[in-house]
Amino acid sequence: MRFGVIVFPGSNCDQDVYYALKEVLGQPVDYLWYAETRVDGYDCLILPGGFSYGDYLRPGALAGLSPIMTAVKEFALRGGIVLGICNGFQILLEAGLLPGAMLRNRCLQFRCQDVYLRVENNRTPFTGRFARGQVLRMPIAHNEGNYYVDPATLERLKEKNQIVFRYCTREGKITPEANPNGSVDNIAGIINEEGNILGLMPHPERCVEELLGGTDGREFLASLLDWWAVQGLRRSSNSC
Amino acid sequence: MSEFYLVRVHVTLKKGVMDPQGEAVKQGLLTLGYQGVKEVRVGKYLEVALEAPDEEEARRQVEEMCRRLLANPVLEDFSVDIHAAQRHQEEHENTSAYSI
Amino acid sequence: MSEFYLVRVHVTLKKGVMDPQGEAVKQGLLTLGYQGVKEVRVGKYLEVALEAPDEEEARRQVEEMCRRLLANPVLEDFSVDIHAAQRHQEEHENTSAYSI
Amino acid sequence: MKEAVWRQMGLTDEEYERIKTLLGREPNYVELGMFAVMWSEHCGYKHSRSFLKMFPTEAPWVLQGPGENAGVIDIGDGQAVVFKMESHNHPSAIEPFQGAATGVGGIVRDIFAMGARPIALLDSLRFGPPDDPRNRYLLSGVVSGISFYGNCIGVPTVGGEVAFAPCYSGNPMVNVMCVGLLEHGRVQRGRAAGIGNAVMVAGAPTGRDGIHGATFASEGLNEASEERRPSVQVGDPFREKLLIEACLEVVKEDLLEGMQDMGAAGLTSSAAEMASRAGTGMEIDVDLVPRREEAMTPYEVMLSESQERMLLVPKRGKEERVKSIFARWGLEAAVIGRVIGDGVLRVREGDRVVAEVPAEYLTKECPVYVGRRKPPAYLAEAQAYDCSALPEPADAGEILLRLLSSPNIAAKEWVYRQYDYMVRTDTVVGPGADAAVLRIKGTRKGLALSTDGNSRYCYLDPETGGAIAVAEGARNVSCVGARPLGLTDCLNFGNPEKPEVAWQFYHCIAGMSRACRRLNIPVVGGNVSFYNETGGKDIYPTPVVGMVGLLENIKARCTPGFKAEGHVVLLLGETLDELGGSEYLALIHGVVAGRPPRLDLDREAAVQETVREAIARGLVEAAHDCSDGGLAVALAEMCILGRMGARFHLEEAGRVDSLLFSESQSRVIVSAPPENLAALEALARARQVPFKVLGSCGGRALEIMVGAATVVNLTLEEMEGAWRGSLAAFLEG
Ligand SMILES: Nc1ncnc2c1ncn2[C@@H]1O[C@H](COP(=O)(O)OP(=O)(O)O)[C@@H](O)[C@H]1O
Ligand SMILES: [Mg+2]
Repeated sequence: MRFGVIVFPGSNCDQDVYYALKEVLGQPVDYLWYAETRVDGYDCLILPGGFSYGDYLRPGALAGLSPIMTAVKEFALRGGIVLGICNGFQILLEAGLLPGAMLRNRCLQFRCQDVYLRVENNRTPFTGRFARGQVLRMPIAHNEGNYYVDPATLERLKEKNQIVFRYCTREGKITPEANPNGSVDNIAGIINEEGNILGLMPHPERCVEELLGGTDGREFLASLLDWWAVQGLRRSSNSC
Repeated sequence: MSEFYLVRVHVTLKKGVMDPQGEAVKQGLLTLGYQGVKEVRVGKYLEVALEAPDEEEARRQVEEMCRRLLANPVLEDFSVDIHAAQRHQEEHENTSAYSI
Repeated sequence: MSEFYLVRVHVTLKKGVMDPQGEAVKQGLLTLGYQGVKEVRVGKYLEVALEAPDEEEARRQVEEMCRRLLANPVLEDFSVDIHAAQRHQEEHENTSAYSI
Repeated sequence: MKEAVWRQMGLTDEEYERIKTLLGREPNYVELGMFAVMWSEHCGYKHSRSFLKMFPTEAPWVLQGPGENAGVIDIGDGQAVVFKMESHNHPSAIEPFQGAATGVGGIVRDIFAMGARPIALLDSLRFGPPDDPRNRYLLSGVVSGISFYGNCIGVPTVGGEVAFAPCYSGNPMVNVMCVGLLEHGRVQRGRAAGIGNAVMVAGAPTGRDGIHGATFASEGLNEASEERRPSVQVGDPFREKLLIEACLEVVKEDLLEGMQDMGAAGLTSSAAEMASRAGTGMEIDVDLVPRREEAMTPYEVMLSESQERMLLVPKRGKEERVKSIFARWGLEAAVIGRVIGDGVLRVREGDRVVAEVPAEYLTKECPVYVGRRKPPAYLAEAQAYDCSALPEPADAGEILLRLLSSPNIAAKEWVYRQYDYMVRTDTVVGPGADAAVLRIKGTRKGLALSTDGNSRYCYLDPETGGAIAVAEGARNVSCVGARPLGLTDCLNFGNPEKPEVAWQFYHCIAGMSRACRRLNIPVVGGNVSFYNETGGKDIYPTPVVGMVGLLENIKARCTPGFKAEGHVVLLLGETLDELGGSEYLALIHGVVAGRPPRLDLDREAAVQETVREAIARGLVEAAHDCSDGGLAVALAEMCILGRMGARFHLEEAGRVDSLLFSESQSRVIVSAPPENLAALEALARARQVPFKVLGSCGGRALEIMVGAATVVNLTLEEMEGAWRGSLAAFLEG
């Protein structure tokens, strides 16, 4: 599976995602410069974390206008897999590829810590290795992860099973104390209706090795590879 | 007897203080093709709903708030507009809204 | 021929959207003893120096900028005031300043 | 020259005379401004230079000692580590958020100026007591400033320290250390080599920010400091991030002869230093310097301290390539002059020469002051304090809880959870252990990093305190299993013109140097911050040490939390009756007096070697040194971090409070499976390190018996509640 990691001015987790894909998962991966207008030849595009444009004005707002985002939209429209992590999630929201918006963390401080996540939907290309209800541990590091969406859209998200991860306790309970940023309904990650664009605040690339204290992020990324392999089989059996 | 006021506070960077946000927004607007944009400065805007005996006292209080908390005197200037306001008690107990 | 405008843009959170910053400022003011403070909302204030053929076009452009970049329609409302401005050309080529 | 102009700029009459003699004429206004900033204490090291020579700076693995933007040490495999620490005390006192933020920006630029990729930040912070709202305001502003800047540029803040004492009210201390990684061949130097080469300024356009910041940092804080507020600068971490990437790309393509950040004293200092290091001169046209503000004078351009700027000397013919790399990152790089051969720094405004000064007059002719030294008046009485007269505590458990919740000892999570300490995915041990550990991708190696200082000890005995700062830093690094390879320091002191401060300064350095020599740790860089005083009252002498150690094999590393039920817990080293200068004495008895604990450097070296070898051989599973709060606090921390209780039996020996809370040096607690006991004992014996089994892990409480009496019996929850929640409770009410 060929990955493209988009580098926006101010991205700072681009090298981390690249390393996780290349060195840990052994996949082909390239950096894509934000000023590019084409993204041909990739199976998955990743918008990494960081502070694109310094998070000035609003996180993700200026990056959402980058030339490459037009190509990302077309790619997604054709069913291409798009993953936004942290600032990448914020960019997807600002670019209108996912519904909702981010407010400042309720505590008004940056938060860097491990959180627990409950897998709410394991029938996505990103979560096939998990059971529904399984509890994962991943790091977060953000200032604006307080997800907001109006009540009507929230209902639709629920209906269409678009909420993929929610902050929970170690035991998997959804409680206000387990919510690190005030996010509506403890939402940590959502997917679009078509099921090919996912955004999440936690950083899977930061937990891909035992040495770093966890491997749930590796399972998350490996789910994509599983899914891709199955698609490949389908593609080849369809063509027979 | 006390009145309600809606106070609008503008907090802006002092002249000469660098404004990285404004610079980034300007670049963004130029990228979007708004070639007429010459400069952008980003500041804060606060709306404070205040109960005070009269307008003079309201102003005195808000200016003091600005000096003590709302603006950073090292880097920022502020300005204050005061409007007499009406309080709307809403259906829920604790919520209310103010309008000019 | 084109004119200079100083555009003041206010970006505020939509009614109903929680404002953690406003809440924190309110608590801060109450702690400082300003018991009259009933509510605080924090928004953004931008000053854009713009060159445009006329006021109507300036307004059209800035409202478009707001929709495309300056405000996030999910969360925020915006308003725009336009003032004709004078440009002060200074001795150095690239720098200039604007005033209403 | 009009009378007193030089005085307003911070020069003395004698200094002004010296300038006239050097030049053989009167300086003009621009030249005088350049001298004033370069001869300020901050840039000129007038009161410290002669003492800094005491530090040992050499070792076979040192690739670059003091004198460049940062020190460089070899870590094998063709790789090197670059690091330095710097203070931003005065700006942070005036505007904590921007002061701390620009402090981070400045030290990071020193690191990538050397051609290294910045990989970690650490901080060392001191404030007045947190029950004063002003101190809380300063603390939260400083922490959010560091968080704002460090997080944005994607350099993890992996460790640090925070301490509180009344002397820092009004003059907080903000020291930041940055660590970078590079390949040997890529080391850059701050040299303007090659006559005829272009000189370029890259990064942010120049504004009127922080003019005279260096002089500002060279005087005490007083009422008038508030008036000087415009000299506070605003940081732009986004631009810094772009600058890092662009500079590293330029280095990778080998386009440069030299590079230097523009810090204090801006263009004047970077130009003068680059020329003087290379023995060349420089000609600059201020008209060519990109500006952010209109109508700036040559004086303002030369003295501006606008952030996020670098001065580059590209190789011949590479100017355009350099420009295009910066342009790709959205940054401007402009040619502003040339390297010239006559050793002169010549400043033009178009055709007009506005300043002409030999570069070395600015950098090397700065006067050196060796003032009178005398011990402070408080000292004799303070040192004579007799701890044996203190009442012994009735309930040691309750005292332990109070110590655990003391802001100096309590968990610093409230601080470091605001720092991204994981970005770059190298942080194997983050904040919260004795030292942070980073892996080096593509190798088995790891780096251990720590910042340490104990100003109370230095206040009571600067020589011992200085030595302890070094020993503790090395011990922290050893406790994770790494060998200390080098250190950087930040020496924060009061007004050096006072004989008492000069005395403290001299003795601190003497003590630090002695410890460095014995432990074989070279000093490869550092920074001095004087005039830390408010209303004439000086801070405690506060040397801070930033230690860097190397782990040959990152798999063999250690953390402080207890690991398993049934492990035995041992003390390496010896507890003596040493309550002087302790946190216990200050917090519980309200006394800052006595003599700090003794330091036997041979013992220290032996204990550290023992610990390192035990960790390397996989004999121990947890290690933690005894520092603030002594043995009992260290044991409690090991319980809390391991979420596991333990039982200890201490032999009766004198006072119980001394046994539990004495801060005797050179002690490390380790835990190990019982079957490793014999091997551990052999290791310790071979180095004559005292060795004692204290007890074992297990249960949900910390129980300490002395003789037949149980003196401490606290549940994990009680201890954790006191330790973990305390700082947040102070800061958030
Ligand atoms: N300002 C800070 N920034 C980041 N980490 C900090 C800070 N202060 C303390 N820490 C972390 O908390 C832990 C305990 O600090 P400290 O008590 O000073 O340790 P020690 O006594 O072993 O030197 C260390 O891991 C340190 O890195
Ligand atoms: Mg320690």
